[in-house]
Amino acid sequence: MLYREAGQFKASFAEDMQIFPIRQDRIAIGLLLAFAFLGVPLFASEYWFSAILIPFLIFALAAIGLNILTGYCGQLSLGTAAFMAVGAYAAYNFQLRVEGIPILVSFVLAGFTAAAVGVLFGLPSLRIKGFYLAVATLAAQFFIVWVLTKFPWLSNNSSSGVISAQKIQILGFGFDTPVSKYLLVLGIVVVMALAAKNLARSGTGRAWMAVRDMDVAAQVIGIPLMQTKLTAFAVSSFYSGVAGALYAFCYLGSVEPDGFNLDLSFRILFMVIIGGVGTVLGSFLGAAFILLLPIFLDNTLLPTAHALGLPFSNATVSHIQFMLFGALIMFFLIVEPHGLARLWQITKEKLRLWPFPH
Amino acid sequence: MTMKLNEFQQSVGDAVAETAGRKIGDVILSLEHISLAFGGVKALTDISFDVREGEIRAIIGPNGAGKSSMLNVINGVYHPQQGRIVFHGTERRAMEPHKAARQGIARTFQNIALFKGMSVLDNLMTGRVTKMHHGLLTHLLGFGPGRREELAHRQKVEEVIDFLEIQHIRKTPVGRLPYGLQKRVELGRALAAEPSLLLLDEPMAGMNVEEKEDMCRFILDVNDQMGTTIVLIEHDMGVVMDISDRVVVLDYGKKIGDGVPDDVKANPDVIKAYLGAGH
Amino acid sequence: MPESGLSRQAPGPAPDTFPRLLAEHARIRGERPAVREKEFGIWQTYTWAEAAEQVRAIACGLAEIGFKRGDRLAIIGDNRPRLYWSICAAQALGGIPVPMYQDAVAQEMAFVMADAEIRFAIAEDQEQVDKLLDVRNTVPALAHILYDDPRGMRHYAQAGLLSLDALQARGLERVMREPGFYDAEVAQGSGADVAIMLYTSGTTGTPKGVMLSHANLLVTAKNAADFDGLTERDEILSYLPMAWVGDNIFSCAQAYVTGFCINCPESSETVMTDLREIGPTYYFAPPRVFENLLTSVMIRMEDAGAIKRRLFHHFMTVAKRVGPKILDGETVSLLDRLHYGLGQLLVYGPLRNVLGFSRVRVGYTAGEAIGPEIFSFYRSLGINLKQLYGQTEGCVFICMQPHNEVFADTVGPPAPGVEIRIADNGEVLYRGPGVFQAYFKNPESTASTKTPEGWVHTGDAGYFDARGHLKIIDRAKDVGRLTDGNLFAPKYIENKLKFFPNIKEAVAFGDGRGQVCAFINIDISAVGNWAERRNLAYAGYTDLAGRPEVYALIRDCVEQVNADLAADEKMAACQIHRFLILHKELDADDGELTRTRKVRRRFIEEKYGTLIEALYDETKTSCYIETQVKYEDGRSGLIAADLRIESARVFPAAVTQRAA
Amino acid sequence: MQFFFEALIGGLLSGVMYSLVALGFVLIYKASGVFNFAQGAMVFFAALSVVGFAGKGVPLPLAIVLAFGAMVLLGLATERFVLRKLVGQPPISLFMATIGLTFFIEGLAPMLWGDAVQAIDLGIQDEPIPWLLERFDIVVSRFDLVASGIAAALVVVLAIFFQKTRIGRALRAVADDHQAALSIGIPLERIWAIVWAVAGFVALVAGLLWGSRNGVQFALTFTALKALPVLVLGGFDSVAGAIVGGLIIGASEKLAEIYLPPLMQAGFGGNFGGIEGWFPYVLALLFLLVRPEGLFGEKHIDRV
Repeated sequence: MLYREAGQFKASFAEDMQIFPIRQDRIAIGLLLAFAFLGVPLFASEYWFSAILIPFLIFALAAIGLNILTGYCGQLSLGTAAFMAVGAYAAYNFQLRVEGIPILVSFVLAGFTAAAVGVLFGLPSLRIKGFYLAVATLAAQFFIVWVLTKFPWLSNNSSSGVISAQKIQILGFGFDTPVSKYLLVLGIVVVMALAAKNLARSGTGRAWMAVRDMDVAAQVIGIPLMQTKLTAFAVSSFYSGVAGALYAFCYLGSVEPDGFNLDLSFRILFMVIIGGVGTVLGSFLGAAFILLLPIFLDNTLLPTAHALGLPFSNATVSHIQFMLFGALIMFFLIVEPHGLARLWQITKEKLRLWPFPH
Repeated sequence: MTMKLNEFQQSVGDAVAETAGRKIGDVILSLEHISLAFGGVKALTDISFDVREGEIRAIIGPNGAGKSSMLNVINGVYHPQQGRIVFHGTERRAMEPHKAARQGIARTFQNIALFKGMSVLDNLMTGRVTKMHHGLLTHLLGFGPGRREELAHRQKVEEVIDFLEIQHIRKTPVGRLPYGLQKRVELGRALAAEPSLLLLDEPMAGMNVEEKEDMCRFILDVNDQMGTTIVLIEHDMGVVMDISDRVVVLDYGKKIGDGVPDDVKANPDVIKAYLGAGH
Repeated sequence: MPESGLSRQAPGPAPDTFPRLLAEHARIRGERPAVREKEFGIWQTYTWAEAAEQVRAIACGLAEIGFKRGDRLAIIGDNRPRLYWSICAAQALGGIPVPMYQDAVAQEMAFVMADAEIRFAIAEDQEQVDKLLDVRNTVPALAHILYDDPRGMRHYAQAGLLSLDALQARGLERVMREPGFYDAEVAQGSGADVAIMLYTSGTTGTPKGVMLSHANLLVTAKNAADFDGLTERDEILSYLPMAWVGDNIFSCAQAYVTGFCINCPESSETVMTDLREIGPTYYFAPPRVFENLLTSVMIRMEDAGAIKRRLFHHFMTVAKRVGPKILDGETVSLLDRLHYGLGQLLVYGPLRNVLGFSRVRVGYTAGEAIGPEIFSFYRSLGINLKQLYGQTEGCVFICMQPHNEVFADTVGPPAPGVEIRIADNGEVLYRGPGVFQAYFKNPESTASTKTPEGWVHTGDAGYFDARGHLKIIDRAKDVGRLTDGNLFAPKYIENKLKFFPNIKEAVAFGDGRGQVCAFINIDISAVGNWAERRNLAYAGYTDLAGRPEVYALIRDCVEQVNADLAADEKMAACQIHRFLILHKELDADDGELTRTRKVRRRFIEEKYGTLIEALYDETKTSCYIETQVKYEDGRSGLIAADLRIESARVFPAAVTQRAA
Repeated sequence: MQFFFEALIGGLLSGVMYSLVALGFVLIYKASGVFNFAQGAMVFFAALSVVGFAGKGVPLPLAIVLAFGAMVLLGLATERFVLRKLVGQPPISLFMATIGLTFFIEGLAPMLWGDAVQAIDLGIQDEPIPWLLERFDIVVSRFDLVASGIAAALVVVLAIFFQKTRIGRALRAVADDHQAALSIGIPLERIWAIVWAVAGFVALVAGLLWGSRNGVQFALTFTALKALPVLVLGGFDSVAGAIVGGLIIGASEKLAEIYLPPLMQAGFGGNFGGIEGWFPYVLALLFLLVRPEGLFGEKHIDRV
């Protein structure tokens, strides 16, 4: 309906293959970005920044990471949180041990560290597929968290591996308010999401999807399986690692290895499934959904229950949350395996064809 | 199906006549004493034959004769226990399929093996993987050398799309296409690689007469206009005899005949094993 | 000094031939797009400067293979840039391009080829080349066959075959060797030269080559472009057959006059998508296209959800009420304006967009009468669709509707520079800058069509209404008189009947009789649908056609037509007094229709004489008939029925208030 | 040396318990190709149901029967409302669905029965067997022994069930080829229902044994995580693999827990306890690199 595409013809391949080929999309994204960078800092409260917006962006980034591996390359991973942990601890150690290293460099190096670890744990994917690989990624999950807990050097000898992230300073400017942290995270996430989108529509992305859709055919075409899968592991872990570093430095401030447990991995997996497998947009939608649902339940369920005189405790709410998460996962897998992103895509198609139904 | 079978045969015959002027060169692929077994089951036994540059070489035989295995050996999916393969002068026995692809061998599959989640265009672009050289780091950017390479290759892919007359489905996800078109897209993906040797595994299986005629025309055009050498497996005897220059006949993993179509048709072993059963 | 041609003098007189205009555009808007073609998935764009180079190369190439002043160049194929350029290239050399219908079979082509004595032909692709090679067996003069698309042509060894690529390469050699050649050739041309020859069959007889001069085309095109305010910023989609005069005017003459860009679709199957992508600002389509489009809109909307459907119908009602008024700049209440504005957002805008009409500033339809419902549908959406009246012999524009003076039943006042006269027998004659030179090699036809004073017989009957707009009622030869001397225009009446979806075919009688009566064919799918909704069971066409309920339905239509006719002073006498619904569908297999579904009046009058007698016998209310029919499988059968004859209400003629 | 044997025997005995949980996975995988991640949650649900019914004053044996009924219901509901709707989807989707199921059950069980840690008393003492202690100076828990006895008995019963009964044979037919199973007239849906019921029963037994040993609590769901390396090692579709894999994992994990940390401590300094969380995985992973189809799994050839 809002799409008016008549007359938007493409006179070159560059125009035809841009990220957002439809003018209205480009305008919408531009407005959204302007709002996120300029509008939101004017309106949002501190609670919104530190409890919703910052974690949303960070989870979205982690979900993009997992989506690259699982959604684009078809390799299921249950160890995302561990790679985030690697990123968080690596960034902490780079800051701690390298004199005067800029924080952004630390983040990038944290990403590379996570990528290296990711490649290591991705090696089995060359021989195993499917569930076997999923189980293998669990090994990464448990092993990495254990290592971080047990090697005191990694947490600068703090008890049970807790680290407190250093202050963030870039070019002398301190990022210590929620707004400034939000803007930093937003900037990083936007750049990395854009890069992910670029990857997905390049030869690299196509190789991943080819391996996902039909690995034998991919090989016969000339795609080296090993290199392709390991690239996916590396890029995915890089994203998770940066997300982990941001998680420690811009969201929580201090983290312990157990914070990066299987539960967190599952949450990110849920974001991918509900948001949409194999789309960058879906990672954002899924992150928002999984993050907002508990907040929504907390704010609606208890008051409603009290109003109705039901004996609801906080524990009950948490149980309901579990059931709801589980039910939603099953629901989406059955009804819309491509998640919220597909729903948006369908809506968009409808809007483009409006008033026609198809 | 508006076209009768005999008309179809006739039109294929015409097409062949049109292409009479092409050149057949030296041997570019030779298979020598190939034997392949799975566990204890012998799939291929001591098979030798060669393929000349620019020719259309057919492999025929009853079900289970080892035809697909033969193709899989040629492009490295299966590694034969014995024998040697010489392609463009390089000898090898075991080779990763993606390396075979880089040497210029492309193929299609009996059961369509397209990338279902991708559009026709992306499938064909994927087919060009061996021709694209920029890597991950350039792909991160929406501009620069990686992007320029992408755009340049789009032009090549569009030429294939134009050649196969699939412009109208360019951006359709392949999963939504009817069977006949999927087969054509798969051929397109192989052609996008600009192969010097094209392996076709039953390119016309499950098609109606009209689709078969189109596919025949495309195969002949590929061979003629691009000069691509083609090895094909096909069930439809009439088609095989019409379009191929030489035919290898397999039965139970053994070679029982080899030669120009007329000779093969007259070979008593072949008649017994294949033609006798089929006609 | 041949170099000092006209095209060299920058401020000299306005360019008066196509090649000179091309040079002019290359000079003043060389970087603006001249032609786009959807190829390889994108709109490949050629600027005016590039187009000029291409034309030069083709022209020089043609000269190389012996194309001379006065030679005719056949052009066969879909709308492709190089075929358009070939037209101009031939003109540059003083030759005459002869575009031909690409779907013509070889025999039809052979006639034109022989008649035009064609030695050079340019074909789009292998398919057309094959046809030409076929034709060459009977037209041996055809020495040179050029082709645009080399696909599949590798092994063609026939003499005289050359690809356009090769031709252009040779042309470029010539350009290098003799740089002044092309300009000198262009300089020799004049506006009075024949620019193009278009074959038209008219409604009778063999095709005749209509010769149009540069001046004919360019002056007419310029007048029309000024009339509608076309500029170099406009865009059109070139999808109509190149052999048709309309395409030559829209895609060549007007583009050359204004410098706007023409867009060639990827293939005939993708026209609708391509239309949507380009979003032309200037658009022409015959009524049939608009009708089919409306039908498909309605069908697609039927599949929509209930809310969306109601939304659509609600706003379409609003649009029908106020849309055309708003488009014509009439006063509309603020509330209606807001209502329409909301509809604009929710329905009209999106609908125009999905149809590809978002940017249409000027749209035209012509060739047939367009149903008022269909016409007003597009206008109510805010699309400035207008009608024009034209002929090949007059370079299209004879009458055209100005902005804000648009009516479904007229074709507008005379186009700029055109005079119109109505002959005593009702036939429309015109005179103007677009009037053709002559029919090729056919002085008799020329003489019978064009008077020495330059008036051209259109063969159509019509009259001017009170507003000064021309109304075309029928072919002149079909127009008769009632016994009281009033004009009787059967097709005019039949068309009015056929605009009702329930009526598929109609045949009106009245020539030489006291009043008008009619046969009706119901539209079995529309009426069948209507019957089903009303739980009316029926056993086939004959049964349904005889139902009193159906008669009532049709009588309503007939009476509406009568009311409509009564409103028009000149046509009021043509009201239908009695009618019957035929027991069988008129069918080409039974000889009742031509293959193009036109009524064969004389044949029907003979075959159904008894029915006609009964219609005019006021004492009869029914008539028994048996009719022989041919089934699709070739068998014959007999349909018998006792047909009811009903009277319809007629209205007193309105007295027209004579304004202006 | 007896310390080694003590550890080995202890490890083997807990290995049997792992096998028991792994068996639940194998049953469902064999019959329906679903890798049921929710098996651990089912163990939790079963144990919690038993103590829940018992807490309402129902005698223990009856509570167990009722809990079995609940498990069957749960299994049927899962099959009917989730898996049947996912027929034809890629296996990995089914797997993710069972992760969803895990969460659902983990929320449902405490909703129904409360989330306090509770004990089940099966009347078996967790104390050293005197004879072994006196004769060889080896500490072997009586409870472990009985529990593994029960587990072993269950394995035998299941083996017989598969080999000898009509339904068991049908199950194997299904596992081999769904089409073939359909053609010999076995209703696929009934078979899946039975499988889920049997898997529920196995979960119940595991829940009872694990619950009475460690207390009935949320941590029971983690038994699934223990069983996964067992599966990888033994192969997803092999009953024998589940048993042997369980024994290997149990024993090696215990031995590693005793002998590795001191070694690592010597190397790096610090405390390196708790390696049983990851050791089985790494072991299984290393094994996979050598033999991707597991100990007893079938080797697949990719047909193209």
